[in-house]
Amino acid sequence: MDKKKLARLIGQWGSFTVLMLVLLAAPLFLSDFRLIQLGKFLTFAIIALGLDLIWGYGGMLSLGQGLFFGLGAYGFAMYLKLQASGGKLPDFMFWSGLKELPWFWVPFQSPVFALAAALLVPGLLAGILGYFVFRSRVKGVYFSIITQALTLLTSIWFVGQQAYTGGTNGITNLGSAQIFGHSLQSPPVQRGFYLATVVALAGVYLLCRWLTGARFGRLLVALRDNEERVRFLGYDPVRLKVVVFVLSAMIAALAGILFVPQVGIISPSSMGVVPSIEMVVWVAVGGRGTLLGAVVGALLVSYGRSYFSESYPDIWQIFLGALFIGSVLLFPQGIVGSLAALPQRVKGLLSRRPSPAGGEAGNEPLIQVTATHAEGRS
Amino acid sequence: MPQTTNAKAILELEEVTVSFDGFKALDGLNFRMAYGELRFVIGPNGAGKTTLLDVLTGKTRPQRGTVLFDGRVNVTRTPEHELVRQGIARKFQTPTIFPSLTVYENLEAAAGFREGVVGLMGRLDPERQERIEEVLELVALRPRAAVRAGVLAHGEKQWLEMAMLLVQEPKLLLLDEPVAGMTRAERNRTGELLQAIASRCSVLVVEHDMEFVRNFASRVTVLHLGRLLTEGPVAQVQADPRVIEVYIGRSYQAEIAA
Amino acid sequence: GGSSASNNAAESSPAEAEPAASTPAAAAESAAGEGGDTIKVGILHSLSGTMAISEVSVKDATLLAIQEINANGGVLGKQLEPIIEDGASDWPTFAEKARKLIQQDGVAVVFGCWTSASRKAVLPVFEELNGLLFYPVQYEGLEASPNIFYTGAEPTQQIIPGVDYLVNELGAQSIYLLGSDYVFPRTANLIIKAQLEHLGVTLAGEEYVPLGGTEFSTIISKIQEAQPDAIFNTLNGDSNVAFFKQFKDAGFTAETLPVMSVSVAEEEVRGIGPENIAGHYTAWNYYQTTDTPENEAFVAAYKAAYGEDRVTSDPIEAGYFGVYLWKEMVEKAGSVAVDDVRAAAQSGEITFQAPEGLVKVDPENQHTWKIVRIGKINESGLIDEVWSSGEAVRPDPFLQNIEWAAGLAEGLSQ
Amino acid sequence: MDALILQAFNGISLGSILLLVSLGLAFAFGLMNVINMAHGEFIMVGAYVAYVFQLLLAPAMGGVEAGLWFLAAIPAAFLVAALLGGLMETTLVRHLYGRPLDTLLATWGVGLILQQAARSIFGAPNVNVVSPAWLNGGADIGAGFLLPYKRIFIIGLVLLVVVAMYLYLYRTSQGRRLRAVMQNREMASCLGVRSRWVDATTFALGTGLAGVAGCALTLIGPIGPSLGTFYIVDAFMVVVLGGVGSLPGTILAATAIGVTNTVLELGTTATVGKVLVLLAVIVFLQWKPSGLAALQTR
Amino acid sequence: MLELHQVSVNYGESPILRDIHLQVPSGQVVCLMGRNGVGKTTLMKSIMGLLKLRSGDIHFEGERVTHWRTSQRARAGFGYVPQGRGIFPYLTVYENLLMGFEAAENMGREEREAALEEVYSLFPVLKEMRHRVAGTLSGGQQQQLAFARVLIRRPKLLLLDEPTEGIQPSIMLEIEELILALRERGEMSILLVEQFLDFALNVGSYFYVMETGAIVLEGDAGNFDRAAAREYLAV
Ligand SMILES: Nc1ncnc2c1ncn2[C@@H]1O[C@H](COP(=O)(O)OP(=O)(O)OP(=O)(O)O)[C@@H](O)[C@H]1O
Ligand SMILES: Nc1ncnc2c1ncn2[C@@H]1O[C@H](COP(=O)(O)OP(=O)(O)OP(=O)(O)O)[C@@H](O)[C@H]1O
Ligand SMILES: NC(N)=O
Ligand SMILES: [Mg+2]
Ligand SMILES: [Mg+2]
Repeated sequence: MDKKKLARLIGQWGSFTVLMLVLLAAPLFLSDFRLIQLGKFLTFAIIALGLDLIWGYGGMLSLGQGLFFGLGAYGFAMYLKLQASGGKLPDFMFWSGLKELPWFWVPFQSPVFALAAALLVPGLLAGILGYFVFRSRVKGVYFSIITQALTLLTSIWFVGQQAYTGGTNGITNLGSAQIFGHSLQSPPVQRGFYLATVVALAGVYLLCRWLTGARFGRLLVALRDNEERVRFLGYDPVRLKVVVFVLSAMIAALAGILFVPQVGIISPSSMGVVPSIEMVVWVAVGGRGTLLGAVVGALLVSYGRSYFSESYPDIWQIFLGALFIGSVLLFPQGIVGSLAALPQRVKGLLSRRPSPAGGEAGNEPLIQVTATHAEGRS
Repeated sequence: MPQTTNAKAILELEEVTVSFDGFKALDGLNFRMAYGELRFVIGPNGAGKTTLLDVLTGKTRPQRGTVLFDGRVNVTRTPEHELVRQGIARKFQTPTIFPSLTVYENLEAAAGFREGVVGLMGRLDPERQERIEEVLELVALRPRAAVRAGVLAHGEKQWLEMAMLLVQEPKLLLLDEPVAGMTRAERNRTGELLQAIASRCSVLVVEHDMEFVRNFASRVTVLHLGRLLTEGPVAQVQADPRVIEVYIGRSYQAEIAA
Repeated sequence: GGSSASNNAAESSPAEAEPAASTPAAAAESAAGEGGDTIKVGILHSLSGTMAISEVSVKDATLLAIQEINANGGVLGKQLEPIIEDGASDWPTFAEKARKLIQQDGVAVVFGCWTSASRKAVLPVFEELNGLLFYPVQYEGLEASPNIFYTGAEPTQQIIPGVDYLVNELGAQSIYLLGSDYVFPRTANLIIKAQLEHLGVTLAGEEYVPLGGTEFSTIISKIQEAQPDAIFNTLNGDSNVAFFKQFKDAGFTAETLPVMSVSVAEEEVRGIGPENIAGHYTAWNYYQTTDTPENEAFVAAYKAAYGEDRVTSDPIEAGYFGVYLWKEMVEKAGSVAVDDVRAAAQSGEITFQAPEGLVKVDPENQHTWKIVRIGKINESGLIDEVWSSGEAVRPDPFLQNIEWAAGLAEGLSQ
Repeated sequence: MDALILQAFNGISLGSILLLVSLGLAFAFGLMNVINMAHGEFIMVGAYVAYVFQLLLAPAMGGVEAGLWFLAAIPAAFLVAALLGGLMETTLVRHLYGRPLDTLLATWGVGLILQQAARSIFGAPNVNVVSPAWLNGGADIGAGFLLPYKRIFIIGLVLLVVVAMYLYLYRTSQGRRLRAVMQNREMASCLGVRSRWVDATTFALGTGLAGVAGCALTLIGPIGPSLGTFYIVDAFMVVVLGGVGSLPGTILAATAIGVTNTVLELGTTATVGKVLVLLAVIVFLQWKPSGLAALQTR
Repeated sequence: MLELHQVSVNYGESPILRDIHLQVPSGQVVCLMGRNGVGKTTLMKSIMGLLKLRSGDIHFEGERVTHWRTSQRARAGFGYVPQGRGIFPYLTVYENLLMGFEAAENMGREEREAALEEVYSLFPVLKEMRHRVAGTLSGGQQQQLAFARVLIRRPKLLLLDEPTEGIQPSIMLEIEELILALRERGEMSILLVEQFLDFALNVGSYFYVMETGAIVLEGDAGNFDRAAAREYLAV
């Protein structure tokens, strides 16, 4: 009996614990470059967790995570930039013809304000957008495209406002910023940010796990399955959806905050349409609805990308493309999802399992392309 | 607001009209139902029965007319989820459940409907858990409690959906063809169940199975072309030549007579 | 050519002797300088994404130079080992790859970047790790990092003469500014506007198109309304193709409304189609047609390596001779250590007989002295020189020697 | 007045281009629930088909200027892109029906591969397709304003494609079969429809249309490996704004975006114009949450 | 006409059907009964080829069709009215009906028109609403449409999964009469899943009762053990 319990505990927490231990120990065996790279990938894993929450569980495919990530990153980068400029006007403002610091930059001299803004602004934006969008029952692809449009709009806008945002360049050259009296780039600070990222990842993971394990999480799944039924059970889907949307946005923003000091640059290209799609790809590769899958997917795809591009700089995209195709065909539920289902599948194979022949597949349209198709006839 | 002449009406509809691109699915419908009543609504395919339920649950907003629930809720102006909280629960014509959740989780989701996001983070209170157990027993899904609802057979889904409503303890239960696809024995059980429920809440059942209607209904409303054709005790209604003409059919009537 | 600095290794010292800015860089240098019989050099360009259309050829040219050098005995007797990384048209990726090349691979130098945005992204990395970047593309100036050598033009070597040509030679009294929406065009246009004011020329309008934008009908209508005498074009990349095609379709010709471009070179002309752009002007420091013996050899070598149908262009040439400039510096320093190389450059004696003519590294700002050439695109897709500064123009990235830019440069530079 | 006509024309022209790039996507997306992220790359394939035709066939077909090769390239681009699309459907997409997200992932991968393949085959720099001489110039509407023949040609081509698509979808039994399969694949096969064949042809049609778009776009835009990426987001915007699965909606949405963009851009700048259009799309979807012409069932 | 030998079907690992033997003789109406969830629908889907068999064989008109694709079976003369209607929601009623001709390649134009008129007279509401988008029909109307769509091409084998669900009594009567008429003419074999025992006993000529994936009772109108059947159908 006790043994069983232990086995279950290991099953539930084993891989997570091992992962965390490995990550915490990473500074001991990784080179400086690889450590910074891993830190960056871990921030991606954080984004993926938030996306998994809203998409894997709640069924809302947000193509706007890049936006929230970017806003978080910009918020903190503004502070770092002011720090790095040492009281002078940031360089890009000079060469864009500004003479003094714009008013909305002023409060970002305070790290507390910057951090708060970096978290709250994306949350607020998600809240407002979510409220209107969900209230008018925008669903499925329509939701995806709205979030994508907002992402595109913001990144174009950021590019256009060079004097205030650094334009295409983004905010860079943060090297001389000081964190607790140390230069941003000094090894202890970098290590600190790395560890902070690991801790944040663990925290976000536990939060998501708690949320999805509770009845709230099951209600999210219910929303994904049949929003009408949820409404006609007496819940206000708008409120539930806004809550997760805001949460996932703030998780992405947190990742942005951790991204900037490690990578040293944030630019509109990191918050645009393509990165937002890539975030979806991470979760899909790892396995939707399995939080660990989101983490694994983000790490694996990022490493794959980095490995392929280092090994075959001229044609690496072919390998990356093949990786996506392969993972879809070999791991239909994502890597973690499929591995979790493996024991069952093996059993099934041994007993010559028949499979549905027609095209009728899983009953969970992730994007309800035509929401009306799936809707039950009342 | 319509005058509530009879304080005991749980439901009062006046001159309700619903049209789709000019086609009137409900056409100036007047309808009343008293507390504690087990009311059956029948009528030809396309008569507007489902549309009536759509109106009562806020899914469809009528172009004209007023709907008053419980003597105080203006149904046409209240959001759907709020109507549920006020006590109107509905079973859809095709079973509508959450296929990814287990049977138990489906019921749990239904039971927590009055809780906020924070409340949903905690456990379900024991009282409601008990209620779920009770209902599971009632609909004989106990052995299936841990099964993913998506794999249930059609009839089992019907039962599950009904169970989800029962745990909510509504004031008014709306059922759209609840016994479709059930064997006679199951129909009888359902009928008994409905009669039992009716002691605690009002029930409005849409059904085509005349045998079921005869066995369990007292008062029957007949809709036709979006209007009230007739209303009254079963025997009277099924003898009404208009009902026979548009709904029951002559030979069937002959069979019954024989 | 380029013998002035050869074997002048007397003052060189091992890298470790220098107080390097950070340990990883020092480690990198020791790896590059002493380990084995090769010297690792990095190449960092966009090989995928939208910028690949331009940057892949520069990578090719850089590789060509490395091969030539290796065939001739290498640098300091060691062969160069190129490590290629793809910046993927994404600035943070550039930053990461730069870090990887310096920290992980320990390269002695990196040749790369095209857009100013990518340069701005890698700059802090090079400064932090004390790496060395050779940047081969014209840009907006106002920068002089000790860790970067600029082998392309800054504004006084391209943009300002370009505007002068429009006004003085073509008699334009009203000029329309058209650019992509990013830092180079916007900053360049700030300078141009000051220049126009100085010259008393009307600014007919100013428009920016998102990078990659391909729809110009409305902008062309606006140009039509504004009726300028000439257009100064700082569009980058694919947008140029769309603009010139649609510009021609709207009925404009080089005779009715000439366009001066600063980011359209031979390779872009081929993508645009000579029939769509012939007769318009460009400002650069080099053309495939530039008449020097070095260029003849270079064009022949480039075509031999990559195909008869390939063309050379200014950034390609700058990407090519940058490697040779570095070789000159290293050989003068007798070391590949960044500080030694920089010190060698500060001698002011680093020159190279490049295809465009003799280029010289300015000891103060690490830009190159270059001849300015205005060209006119011909029907065959090549560019004919129509004006030249004759001698190499001294680089002045902060516009310090230009009176009308005084206020501007003050505001712009730090 | 002339300027006004020109602007209206510009709007319609932009709309027609948007429609052209989104029609194929609407096919795969609206009808098959397949999110084809490689759609842009099929546009690119069409453009390169035109390039290859110019290189190989123009000399034999009366020279580059005569443009006969270009007319031939349009159906050829359709065929090549359709064949590639058919191949992709049978080898990949087929296994993913009902898993729209997996199709997104897989087709995204295919897009990467196609882009890189183009770069490897044709080189990274842009290539040029010389347009036929008879498409040079434009119709003079006075005051020096020209309506370029190329844009008129594209508008005409789009009209042709739309009519053909309409007839195919709503006036042929093949079209009805297609719609039936897309709405209920299992039931369609129960009624005797060979749904595999229908799937493959539908998908191929969609990518074929992308090929046509690519071919036409060589007239006014760049031809390079990343050509598709310029259009893909706009195409998605159009399809969704129109209402997924609705041909009239797609047409309306493309025109609306085209005209709005042009008008807004005239009053502001290209960047602000684009931002405002996106804002308008967002606001509009609030009001009509399933697009302009959403299909209604209960 | 139709024969099933030792048919077994799994969903994933769980066996749903076990060793089913079943025959539908030519021109007969065979009724399949059983409580909810015993696997009736699963059996119908397997016959139609929508589910792969784990083991066993299906023969149709003497040919082994076990591995035929669904559309192939349809073309061979299988007609299927699924539980839950399976209409095409965005096609009009008329187009839905035309889809019924898909498998009937050899029907001439006139023949088709006659068939259309025939179902119209059987289900007048369909004629009335023929230009409506099918998804907006009421539940019972959709059921009528699904039924009509299959009848229209006169299949050799008709598989009906609770076809009367949601249909008003008068039309149910007509369906009953129709089935009886078809049986009379003997040109169509029918496998009917039906919960209304009376209805089934009325129209059927042979009966099977299923219990958790297996046939537990069978017999023709003469020797069918109705009492036992009622037993099985009770909970
Ligand atoms: N969205 C809609 N658009 C057009 N017509 C509709 C729509 N919804 C319902 N109708 C029509 O309204 C009428 C009433 O439909 P309703 O579903 O209420 O009938 P019902 O009485 O429930 O029938 P059944 O017994 O078949 O379930 C039908 O003729 C139906 O076709
Ligand atoms: N997709 C599925 N995956 C797994 N199990 C399933 C699936 N569909 C059905 N089942 C199971 O198969 C069994 C038989 O289901 P089936 O639908 O065939 O029953 P039925 O006899 O038609 O019932 P009903 O009378 O309610 O329609 C049920 O126990 C059900 O839980
Ligand atoms: N330096 C440039 N052209 O961005
Ligand atoms: Mg109904
Ligand atoms: Mg069934």
